[in-house]
Amino acid sequence: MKQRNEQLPPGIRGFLIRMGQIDRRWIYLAVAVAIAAPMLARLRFPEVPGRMAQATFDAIESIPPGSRVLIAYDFDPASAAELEPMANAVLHHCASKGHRIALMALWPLGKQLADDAIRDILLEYHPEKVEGVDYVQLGFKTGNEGVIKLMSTSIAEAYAADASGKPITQIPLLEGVRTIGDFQLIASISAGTPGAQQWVQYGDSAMPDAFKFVAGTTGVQSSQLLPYYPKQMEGMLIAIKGAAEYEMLVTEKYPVTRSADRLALGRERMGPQFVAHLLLIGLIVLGNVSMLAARGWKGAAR
Amino acid sequence: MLQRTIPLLILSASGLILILSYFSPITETWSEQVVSWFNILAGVAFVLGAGNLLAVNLEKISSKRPGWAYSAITLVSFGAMLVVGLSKWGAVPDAKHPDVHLAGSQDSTQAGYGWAYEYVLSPLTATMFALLAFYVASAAFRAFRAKNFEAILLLGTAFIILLVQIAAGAFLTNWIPEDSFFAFLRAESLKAIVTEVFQTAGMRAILIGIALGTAATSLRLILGIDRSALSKG
Amino acid sequence: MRRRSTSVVRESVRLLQRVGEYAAACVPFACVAMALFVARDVAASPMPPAAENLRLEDAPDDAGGVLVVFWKTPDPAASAGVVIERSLTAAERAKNANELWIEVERLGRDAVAGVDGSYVLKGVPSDEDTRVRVSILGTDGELSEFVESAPARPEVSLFAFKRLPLLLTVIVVSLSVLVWVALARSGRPLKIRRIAALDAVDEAVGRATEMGRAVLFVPGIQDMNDIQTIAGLTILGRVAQTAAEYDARLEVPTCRSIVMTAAREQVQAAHHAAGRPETYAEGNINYITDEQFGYVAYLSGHMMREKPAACFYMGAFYAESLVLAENGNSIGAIQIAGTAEPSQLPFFVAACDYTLIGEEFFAASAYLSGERDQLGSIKGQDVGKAFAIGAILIGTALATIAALNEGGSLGMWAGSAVASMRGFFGG
Amino acid sequence: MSADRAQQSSGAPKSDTRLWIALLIFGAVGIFAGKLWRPGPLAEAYVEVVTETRVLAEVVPAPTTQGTSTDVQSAETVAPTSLEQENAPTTRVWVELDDPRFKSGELRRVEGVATEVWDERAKVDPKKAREQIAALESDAEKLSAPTDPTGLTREEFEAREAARMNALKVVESTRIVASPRDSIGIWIAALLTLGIFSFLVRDNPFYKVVESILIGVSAAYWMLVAFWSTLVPDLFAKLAPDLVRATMLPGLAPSEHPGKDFLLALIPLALGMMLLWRLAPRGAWIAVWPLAVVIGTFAGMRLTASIEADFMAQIAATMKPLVAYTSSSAEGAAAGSAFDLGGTLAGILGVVGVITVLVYFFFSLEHKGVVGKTARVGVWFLMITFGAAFGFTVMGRITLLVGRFDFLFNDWLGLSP
Repeated sequence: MKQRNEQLPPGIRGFLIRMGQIDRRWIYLAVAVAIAAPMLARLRFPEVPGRMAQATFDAIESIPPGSRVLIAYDFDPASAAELEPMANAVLHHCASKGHRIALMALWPLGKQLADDAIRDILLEYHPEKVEGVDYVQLGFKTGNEGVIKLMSTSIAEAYAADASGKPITQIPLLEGVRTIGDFQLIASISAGTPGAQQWVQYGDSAMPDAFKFVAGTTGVQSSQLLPYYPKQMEGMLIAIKGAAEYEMLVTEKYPVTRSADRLALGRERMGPQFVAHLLLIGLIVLGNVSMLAARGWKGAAR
Repeated sequence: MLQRTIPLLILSASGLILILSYFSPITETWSEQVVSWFNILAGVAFVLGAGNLLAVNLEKISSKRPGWAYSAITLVSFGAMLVVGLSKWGAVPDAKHPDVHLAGSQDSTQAGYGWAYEYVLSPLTATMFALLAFYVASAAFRAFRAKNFEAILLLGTAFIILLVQIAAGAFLTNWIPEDSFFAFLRAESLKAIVTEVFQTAGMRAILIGIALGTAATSLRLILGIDRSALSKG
Repeated sequence: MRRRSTSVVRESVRLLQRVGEYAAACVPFACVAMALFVARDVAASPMPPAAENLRLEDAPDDAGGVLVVFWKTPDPAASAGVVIERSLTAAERAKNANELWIEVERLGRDAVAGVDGSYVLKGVPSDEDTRVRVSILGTDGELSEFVESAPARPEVSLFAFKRLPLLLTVIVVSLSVLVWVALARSGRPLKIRRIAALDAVDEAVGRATEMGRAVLFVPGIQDMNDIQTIAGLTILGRVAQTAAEYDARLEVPTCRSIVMTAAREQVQAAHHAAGRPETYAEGNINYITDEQFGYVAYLSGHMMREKPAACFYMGAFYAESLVLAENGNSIGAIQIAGTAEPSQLPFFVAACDYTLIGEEFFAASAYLSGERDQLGSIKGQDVGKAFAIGAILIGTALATIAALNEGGSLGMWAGSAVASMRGFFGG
Repeated sequence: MSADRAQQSSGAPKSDTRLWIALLIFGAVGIFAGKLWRPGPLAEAYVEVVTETRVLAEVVPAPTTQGTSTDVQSAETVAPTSLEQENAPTTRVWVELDDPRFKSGELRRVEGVATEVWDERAKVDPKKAREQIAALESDAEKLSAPTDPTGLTREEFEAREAARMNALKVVESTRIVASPRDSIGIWIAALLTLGIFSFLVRDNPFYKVVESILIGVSAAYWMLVAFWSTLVPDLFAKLAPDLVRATMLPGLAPSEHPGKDFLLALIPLALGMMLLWRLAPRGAWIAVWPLAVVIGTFAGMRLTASIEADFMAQIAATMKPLVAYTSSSAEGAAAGSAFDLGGTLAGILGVVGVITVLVYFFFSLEHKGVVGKTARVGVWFLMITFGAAFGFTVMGRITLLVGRFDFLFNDWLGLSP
């Protein structure tokens, strides 16, 4: 701020140099506007489904209707903004395809989110689904990756009953299900540890070759999980972009007639992403142009 | 002796026991036991933390140092939350044992604790976390300047990833045919190359280094080579 | 009479002959009928072939109580499952004298999908014999005959042989550290390259002293169960010693109660070591809150108000890394960060003046101490890295040979060699 | 306070302050203009209220034990008092008032114990709540009109009337109501959110208040979490199971080895007490002992864990062939495969990356000559790794801010249509 008062060359060069030393609060303001404006204007940009999103879609699509699918809500409200859209889309996709869905959570608050999803997504779009037959909520279990280990030898040891206290032996959906290997697909929507990485590490041994595993992750975590694709992981949805792409694939094949905005969350949240990314790119360019201008000026002055 | 040697001996012994226990099936689960003990210890240690919090803030208030009013706010909110949570004020009774008040659940906003979590703690922490969106922008603006080749690599990669993460990347590169030699320049492939080749390699080496560093630090402590942690001069 | 008798005899014989003839005529029909009957019976209920090669063995590398049942399913296509029963224990027999066997598990199709099947039997008493018997369930629900195993007892293993490679590696790494510590003690010259971030520690503390401002040390947000926190605190010891010598004010807000206790011990020890125990002020080391963002909110505000001249971030950091680094930057502090949290390194690298990356962070406390033993241990770390590079080079070379000469004898040998190497390292 | 103000005014020139205040006013005006454009209540919150009633019942001893339902099985057995030691323990359960087992004689009400009645409130999405309230109102209106008796027999009419009354009862007992305490909560949350954001402009009293609240509430919060989820079930329940069962955890299952549990729980308790000894006037040095135990055990644990999980596993993962072939057919790579340039390059780069970065981490060798050049390549790899990680993280951070704006715009201001 103090440097601003020193003598600067006139014209564009001076302006550029001054821009390079701009008070950071103007940047904050620009970020706020870049995010708030597209939200208020409800800007949406078309998405091109990427390889990962397509692979995830295909994994769920390729197993026959009536297959058993386990969706693990391994996140909490703090990362819900990033992960909830993909969790919603996965749930809707599985239900539309006619899979039988078991929901569970390795994070304590994940159970609440799964409950919300059952109410707002599953029963909203598929009111005909019956608890115990088409879906079951197993709830949260303490023990982190230990739960996965237990479930890979015996689900009954980890979950004696579902979230409402009904013994799992009395749940038609889980008839004949002994280990996680008896599910045709597991999807972990994960925000960290325990999450997708632990599912791969501890669940893999119990999974037969025909078994599929897909994950939805936060952007931060994605680079640690990439090595698992495509061998141990069929597909992966990375951050809100993955959610938006996948959402598009799902709603294209299985459109919904009411409350459609719940399955457009990902794309809606990509609007601010788009503008904010452009802003960041612009800032990097501006910073470098300004630096070059300053360097040239100092060089000339010398 | 009591103050200097014994703690070091305790440290070495417990470290060696834990290392060896991992190799025998009988003692394998000791580490889990230790973790659970640690959690209890951390719970007991809260007495120290709370005591310190009270001491610091009460001192500020009683000596009327600048900003003492804020200390009072901290103490009031601390005390209120503690009382509400310990007494399970407004908790929903447990359906199987409605007569045992402290068995109730206080997670919903009906209970004081749940309300404070939902409307005070959760928005505050989420907003603090969200400040990162601003800081990321200012850090990118300030730090990503092409001062040398290393900096160019850093900002170049970030630039590419920022671009391919939004639809703009696909629009810019979709004209490159998928089967041509330059197909690797398509947004998708660029991202894959950066993450699967460079990032994986870099992360692997970092992880190997961290593992060695962890092992060496542990050894230094267990073998008493580094005694700074426990010995007073 | 005789005639009569003969006629009776003759009649009888003739009758018999007639019967015989009929019978003979019936044989083929009967055969066909029987064949049909048998065929129908077979077609309707093919009793599945019984399990073969039933073995009951102790599970290796465990603390006892576990047996493994192995069997072969002769015809996986015609099998839908398997029933496993075990003999009752003595205690159970005493309670219920009528039963001999108890069903433990009825496995589904997956268990007999291949020829080889296995099942882990848990909670087996180790002081008496246990038998199992196995029956294959046919596709129509028919059970095969039960096959009974030989008795077995679970054994307790004292050593997990599957962890032998790990033990060897731990020994190699430990030995390389120990040998170098011994060499260092014997007076062998030790050369360690400069680590820029560490050279800056003195400079940063010095500058804070000159400016009359505080030094802020943040030991991460994890508790003492994270080795990064412990490493951070040993660095705190060195920083505190420098600060004590320069008489600079050092502030250590902590996120955990136990870390606060440990930090106080550490700083007090540093003041003793610097010969100025009287300048130690416990009040500068405080517990703030366990909440990550509550702690960050405090630090942000505190930094803005107090404007420390030097900020150290040493320990386990998560999302708060950039909040701290940006706030520190905006107040113009010298910032030195060190963490082994890979996901946060980019932010420290981008926004701090110096960053100790991963392993450097762990080497830092040893480097700063300047003691020969500790420098020796850094050399030991290098031996470990050389070991890693060697293993990677050999493994990659073998894998490449295997890929280039696929099917050839050299390739086969290389392939199996790299496979056993991967097996050793647990890949 | 005065010292604070002095710092503020020295921190930034006056003109700046005016500019930011103007911007804030502009923003507030903008928001309220938006509110005029999309009118509706602010900070709307609704809850569905369900009234629960429970009575204490006793299980009537049945001739066979198999007929008991799961609910009864899961209930704990009340231990007999010393006076009735010889008698079989009675199983008592809290059940709903209209539990069918009262009629079938399986359960018997325990006299002299008061009925427990309470409300459970579950939050409902405001948009949905408004729809539901409207639907319920129209249902109630429809049902309030008596059945038209023309063309009906007396029995038919009575049956329909009874059904109508029942339906009306259900409609009337479904309570979706506006919840002021949640509305106030949303207002408070919004103000606190703005308080944190205000720090971006500069440190100010508003932020200081919010920061103080956050520190106080969160410190207490984590202490409560430790108390209820660690100390109670893992320490108190082991030391005094009967007391804990009677007061805090009625569902606590009896331990198989109460004696062993008790002794094992004494260890962390003893360590904790030693740690707390710091506060005692004498012998504060004893607090170092539990620290030694903690540092020692975790150093030992992390040593094996890190070598196994990171050191060995990462080495194994790097052992890959440098050449790659594209296998065109599934059955054999040897026959129908072609040299894959991209894959080969990726393989070579991967190994080169790992080794060069490891060389960078060498502390014995000065970064000069060949080592220096190799280490420099390692730094390049590190920079690309960090740049990529930075780029990937941006998305998540922006999503977080979107989440907060979403709260402000929709939950608080009700700007969503």
